[in-house]
Amino acid sequence: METKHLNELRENIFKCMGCGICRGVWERKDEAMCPVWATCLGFEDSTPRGRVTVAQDILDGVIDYSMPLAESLYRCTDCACCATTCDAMDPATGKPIVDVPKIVVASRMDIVENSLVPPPVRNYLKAVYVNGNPYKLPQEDRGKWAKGTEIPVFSGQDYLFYVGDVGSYDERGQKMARSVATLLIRLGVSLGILGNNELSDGNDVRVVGEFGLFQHLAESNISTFKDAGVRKIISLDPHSYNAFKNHYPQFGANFEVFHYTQILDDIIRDSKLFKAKGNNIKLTYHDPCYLGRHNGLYEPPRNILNKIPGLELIEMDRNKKSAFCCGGGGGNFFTDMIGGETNSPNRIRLREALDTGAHILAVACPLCAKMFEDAIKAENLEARLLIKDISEIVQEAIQG
Amino acid sequence: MKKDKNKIKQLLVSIVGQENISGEIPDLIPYIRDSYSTMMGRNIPLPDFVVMPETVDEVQKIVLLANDYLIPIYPRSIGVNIAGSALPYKEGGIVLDLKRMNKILEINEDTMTATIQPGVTWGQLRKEANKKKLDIIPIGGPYQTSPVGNHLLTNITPYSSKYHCDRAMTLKVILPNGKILRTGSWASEHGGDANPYFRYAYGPDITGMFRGSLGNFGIIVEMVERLRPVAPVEKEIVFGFKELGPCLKALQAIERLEFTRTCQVYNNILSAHLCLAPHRIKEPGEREKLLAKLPPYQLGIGLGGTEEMVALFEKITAEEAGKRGGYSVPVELELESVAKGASRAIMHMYAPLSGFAAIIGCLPITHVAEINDIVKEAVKKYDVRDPLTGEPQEHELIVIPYDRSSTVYVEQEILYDPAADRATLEPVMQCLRECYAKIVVQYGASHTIPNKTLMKMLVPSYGELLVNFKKMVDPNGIMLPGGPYSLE
Amino acid sequence: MTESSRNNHPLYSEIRSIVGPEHVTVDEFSRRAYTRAPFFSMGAGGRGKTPGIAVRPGSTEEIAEIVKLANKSRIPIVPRGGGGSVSPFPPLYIGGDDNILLDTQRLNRINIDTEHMTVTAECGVILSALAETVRKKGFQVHTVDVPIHMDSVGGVLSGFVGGGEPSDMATSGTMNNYLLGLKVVLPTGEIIQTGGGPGTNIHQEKFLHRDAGGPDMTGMFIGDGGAFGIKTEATFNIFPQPSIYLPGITDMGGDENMWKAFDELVKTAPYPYTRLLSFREGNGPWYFVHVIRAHSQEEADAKKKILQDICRKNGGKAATVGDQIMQIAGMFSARRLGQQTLPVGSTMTYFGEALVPKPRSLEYLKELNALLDETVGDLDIYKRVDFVVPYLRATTITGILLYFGKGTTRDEASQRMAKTAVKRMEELFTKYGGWTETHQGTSFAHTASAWSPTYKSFMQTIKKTLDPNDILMPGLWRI
Amino acid sequence: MLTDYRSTIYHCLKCGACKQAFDIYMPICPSGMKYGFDSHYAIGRISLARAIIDGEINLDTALMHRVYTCTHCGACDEQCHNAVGVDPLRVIQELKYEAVDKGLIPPEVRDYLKNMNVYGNPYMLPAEDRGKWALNLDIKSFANQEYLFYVGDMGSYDALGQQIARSVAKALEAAGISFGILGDKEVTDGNDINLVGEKGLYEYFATANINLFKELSIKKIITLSPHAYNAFKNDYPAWGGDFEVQHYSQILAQAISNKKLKVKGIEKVKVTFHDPCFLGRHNKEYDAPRQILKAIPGVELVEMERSRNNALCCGGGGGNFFTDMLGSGTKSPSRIRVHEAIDTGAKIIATTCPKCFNMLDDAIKAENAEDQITIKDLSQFLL
Repeated sequence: METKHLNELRENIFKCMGCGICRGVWERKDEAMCPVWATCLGFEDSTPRGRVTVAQDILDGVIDYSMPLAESLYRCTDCACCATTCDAMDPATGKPIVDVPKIVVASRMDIVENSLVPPPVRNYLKAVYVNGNPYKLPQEDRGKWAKGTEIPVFSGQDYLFYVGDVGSYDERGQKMARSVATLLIRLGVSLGILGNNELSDGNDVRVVGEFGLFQHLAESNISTFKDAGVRKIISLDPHSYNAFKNHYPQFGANFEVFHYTQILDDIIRDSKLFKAKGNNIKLTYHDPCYLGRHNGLYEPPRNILNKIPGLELIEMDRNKKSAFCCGGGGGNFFTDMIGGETNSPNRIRLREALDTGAHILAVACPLCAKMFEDAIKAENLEARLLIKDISEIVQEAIQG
Repeated sequence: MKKDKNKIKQLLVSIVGQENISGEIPDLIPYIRDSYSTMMGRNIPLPDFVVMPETVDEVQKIVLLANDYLIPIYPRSIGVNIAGSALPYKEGGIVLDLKRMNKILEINEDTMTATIQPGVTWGQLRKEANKKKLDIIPIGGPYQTSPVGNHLLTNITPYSSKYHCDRAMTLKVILPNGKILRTGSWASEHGGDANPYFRYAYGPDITGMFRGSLGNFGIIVEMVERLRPVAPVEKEIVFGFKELGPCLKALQAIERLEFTRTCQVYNNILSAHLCLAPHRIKEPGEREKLLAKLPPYQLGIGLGGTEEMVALFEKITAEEAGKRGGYSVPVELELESVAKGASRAIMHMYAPLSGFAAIIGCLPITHVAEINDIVKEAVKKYDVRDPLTGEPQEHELIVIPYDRSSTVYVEQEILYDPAADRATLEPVMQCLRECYAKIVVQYGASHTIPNKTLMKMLVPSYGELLVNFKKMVDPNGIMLPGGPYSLE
Repeated sequence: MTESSRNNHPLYSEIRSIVGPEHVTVDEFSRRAYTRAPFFSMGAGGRGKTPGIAVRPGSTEEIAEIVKLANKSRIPIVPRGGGGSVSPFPPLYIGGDDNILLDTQRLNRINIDTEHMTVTAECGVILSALAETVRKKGFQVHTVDVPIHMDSVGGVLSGFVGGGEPSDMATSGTMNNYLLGLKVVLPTGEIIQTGGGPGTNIHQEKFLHRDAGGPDMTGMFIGDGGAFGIKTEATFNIFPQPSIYLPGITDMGGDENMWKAFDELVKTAPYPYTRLLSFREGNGPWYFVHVIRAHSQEEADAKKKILQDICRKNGGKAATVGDQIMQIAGMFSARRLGQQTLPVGSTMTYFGEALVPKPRSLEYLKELNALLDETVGDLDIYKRVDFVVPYLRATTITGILLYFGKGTTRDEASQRMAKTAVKRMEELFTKYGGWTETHQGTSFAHTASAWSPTYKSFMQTIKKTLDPNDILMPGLWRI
Repeated sequence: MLTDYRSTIYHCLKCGACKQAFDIYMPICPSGMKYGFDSHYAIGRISLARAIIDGEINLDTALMHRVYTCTHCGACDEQCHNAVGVDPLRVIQELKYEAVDKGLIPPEVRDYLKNMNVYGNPYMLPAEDRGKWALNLDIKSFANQEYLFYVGDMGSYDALGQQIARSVAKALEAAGISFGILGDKEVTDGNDINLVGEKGLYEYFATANINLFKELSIKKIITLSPHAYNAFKNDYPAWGGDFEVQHYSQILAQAISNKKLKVKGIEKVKVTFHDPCFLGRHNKEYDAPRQILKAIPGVELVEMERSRNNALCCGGGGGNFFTDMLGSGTKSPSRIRVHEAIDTGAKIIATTCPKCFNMLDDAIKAENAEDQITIKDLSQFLL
């Protein structure tokens, strides 16, 4: 069986001591936790340490890739908790010597090449391949979210505002996309969108291991951008941000990429926009994995929230580096391989947010937003907690 | 087996020698009576023999013999017979009187341990230990009892146990099948004798299995007992309290600061009795005079350390006690000796007439005040009188923290005159039964000394486990059959 | 056994109906994931036995059911906790190809009773979770030090003789001392609870104290390597969190001074320290790392004075806390271990770490060093650290920590060691009446080999009594 | 009647305090140490007494050995009385009375009593010989001197006793004390007769003595033996015998302290003092003898661990000196005592009772310890 992608990481894989720290450390402020381990949703093989063990077995040729193994592998949300808790950091790169997320993606790439992809993942990939989006919706509908707004199509503005699949097709995503775009425009940011010409960023396609498709998407996007004369990109979705920033350059991309919270942070740093509010609203913020752990953007969203009068930001026990994943990462948003019903990560995280006594759970990622909206319904907490995107909060603050 | 009696006697004689075995009734009778049996009016059958071995080898031979002829064995260390633990409950057994095994085999200054035989008393051990600036971590009782005997009962100590954990380190036991078992780090075939000083080694904690086993699982012939270093300054201080509640709160708060050496609460009745030698109590007015100046409740605390440390601890305890209305009282000589670890003085708690109905239980400190009232009421209800004055009686109370958890050991004594006729004693017994019924059922207080009450409280599945172990270790049921804590 | 026959494990469907489909697996990759333990390749090489089926029960009752099944079909069970054994732990060797691996991670509930100062934790709870949950309530529970992030309550209570070494074992002994009671599934499938509380006392719902009044059955199950029963719940004493922890480092110079101070400190009453660790690198000076624990500043100062006086009197000088020293001081933290060795591509191991009687610790250390030079001294060892840690007053944990150079892989080192040193190492500490730390893992084979015949047969009887069908950890201690 | 002591018997706590001395935690009961079984300790004897009054057993010959091995040394009382408030000795005494009444006494005791009855002394010697000890010493018979010096059976007949009697007499003279003796008119004091349970005979001798003393208008008495001292002081008053009684050690101590008696020094030596039970525990006189020893230049007084109220009996009390129910052997108290003395490093055991003197002297010989330690009566230090 094909194991070449995994094989590239062989040396490091066999350095793992197997101490198990990567699973995360329970109940610690300063420690992240693997969603699978925390929710007890998998056997040892689904915990980061176990994944290394499995990888070793594969490289030793003791076991082969198989469908059940694939299912186990796709349970990973690529939240990178393991990569931050592991102590064996390579002084040179600052990255862990045994980089589990990398190992998982590599294995998944092998899985794809061995065509052992589990149905939900296969459907996801098929949809993206056929329709260009996981929602199996026509390309023409991509721009729909902007209908009835003054959001201009990109024509040489300073920024391209890239919304991605969820922003384009998902209801919650669209709402968020509109609010971000209108807000930025209102604040005088010169931006345009691609509308129906936008293509999927392919971040999650890459993470589930379909590198070929990802490369195709990346290259098409890059050429589209270049043709349109795009130099700077504002992305709605941290997933897109991650793809553009970290994985497009290998295909010759050289754009300046921002997440919208960075732009907002910049603009309102010294603005007098906000009307002082009397009542003090408690709110907490959830770090998206692709903004936080993957790209180290912990401060911009917080700066914004702290700037708004009448809001009190309370941190959850596990925040920033140790933020607990909503469970939507690594393709799970579309494939939900992780599952977990009452014990699912998003519901656990929601309860954690509730424990802070906050009334608003602020998010900066359409996937997180959706995950938590679902959780709220499941837990019947509509009355007690609101999920709001940072742009939405800013909007309200400005309108007063 | 009766017919073999002479044969058996001959065999026993060949083991311990003529002068250390007797089957004569006058020699046997003393072994079938103790406070418990006489109080409960229990008739204990006569054993066949009392045997006094001196060496491990002799004990082993006797046990093997007992297995051959299926004779029950009732071992006893030094013979403080109060709780009915060492009585020969089944007719025709052997009382194994171990008082001749009274050697202290080693006191090791470096490991701070003593290796002792069952006949060694706390007092004897303390005397030797003190010569090496060490001291015992004793039970609350009189010092003519033996550490081995106490290990077989329970491990209550007024010594704050967090830093005195595992008093018994390792054991040498003659199993009911006659084999010699060494526990803890002593278990090692080749290295054991080089290091019998550590309890946890080579697997499960077998030493613990014998604690509280009352000899059911075998006869401890040697035990390595932990000693404690004596601090440069050791001091006993006493605080008085008007109310029991605050007094207990103070005890809890101070215990949680983790520096006390000993810690206990007693009421004025008890302390009065402790301070007065029995013949002094009998002098009219003496007790009243003392009661007048004793606070209703007292918190006795033992401190240790360097001069300045003790001073500091004293200051802190005074604050904690003060916060709760405690005031310091001069330590009566006898009280001090009790606080230091009771000896003769503690015997006074049974005075003046040495008739006492003890209500013992371990339970959360939060309930102590309530059960104190329960006993008060019961004593009133059954109109139990003071054996001396004939006035309505107030009972004795002593509270000892059990580790630093909020659990305490509570002992309450109702005194009576054992010489009084049964009719006068009956209310005392009823009172005792009622108190036990209440504190056991309502508060789940567990008795610390293995006995019938305890057996009644045992959850079946757990009881079964004990019984299985008994069967396992003692297939022939040699050790103490028929007792209040027999595991048949 | 062939892959196909594995897929229909005799008990698959029955177990499935007990725990539900998602909590049982026969997939090979899944089962094999349980064959690795930290540093496993040390001293052993390769992986452990692959279980025939892995199951993750969610409750004590489910475990009891599974155990009953196992008894019916005589298929051995291997319980597993956090999988953090820092050495080849018995589970990895035990049983046959049909083994049922019992993964307890789903038993992770914690229940704190601050009024009575107790905490009850299920056996799957990771110790750092326990410690932290209790800490948040302002209390402290004694758990183990090194594998606190890896090991589970059940694993430590079974795997460590004495139930594990708390970080301040120097003064507070083993975890066993703070254990009030256990809920245990006996090998027969019966559920019992030990300790002076519910389970032994029909009238008591609270855990009061360890002694049920009768024999202490709790201790029986501690350090049993899981052979006597599957622990599913444990209740511990908790203590008020002291407000002050005061760490310090003292340079104690040569053997003689160090030992004088060490001996005096260990004999001091009350203890001025809560932790004490004595180590030296190569032939450098001895260092004391000491931690003072106090409920008030005054108390801390008083203790500090005593500690300093004793050190100074014997030529101790306050040392600056250099990285080097802290790194070595952290050698007991598995986390630092990783930081130290992996990046430089080297590897480390403990050499002859053993519990020996305090008075003879240095003597042992000398002989151990000699043995080291003689056996594996020629391996590329770039750092060796002697250490002596008091364990209450009578015993110390003494040994050498070895850091191998880049060239040396762990396997190479361990195989050399297994070949040349291990046997003589055991002979050496046995001579001193010591044993390889309290860890069942490294010493379970040695453990049994050290037993006196009577002890062995005694353990056999216990095992037979509890486990007539030899279901739990068959062959542990090779009895 | 034993039943009169019912409550005392019922008050026994069975705590075993009678086996071991508090504070020093050493075995203290002579018969217990020798025979070991509880039946030979107070705790057992009281159990037996209880069994009797509860009607479970009868007082019969089988019990005699347990009863008569008691040396009446009072060690058990010392512990029990202060700890639990019971006086076992009274019960044991009562057992002996009943044994005599029921005629159950063992042969050794019977012979002893017979001799006392027939000869008036246990040595079966004629009364005329009583005065012999004083021959060729000019000691006046009593004629209104200040004191009567009463020597008793041992002082009169026993070889060693006579030596002591003479040396005491010399000492008294040296101290300038005016005293006289009764010579062959002397009658046994009967202390031990009482202790073996023969009340009647005791009363007979007691009254005989009292009458004799009265008609000789004796007011003050110095006794040689603590046993006689005990009888005169504690029992005689009941029969109207009110005399001022002193043991010679008390008189001599006073004489020394008020310089009446010059003490010449002796060669430097370690001396340990053995408290006679009937001077010490029974009459609380611990200091007088020690004052004397301390007053002697060259004497360094070293104490045995079991001393004063915790002193270990020599085994000669309670009639055992004559009946020897306790028996000899390595475990006999006197021999244990000798070793205890030797362990203090002392070269001399000092005592002040002819019985103790005798017992310990034998023990030294039995242990062939003559070269390690010798025994001396207090008075012999003063000559």
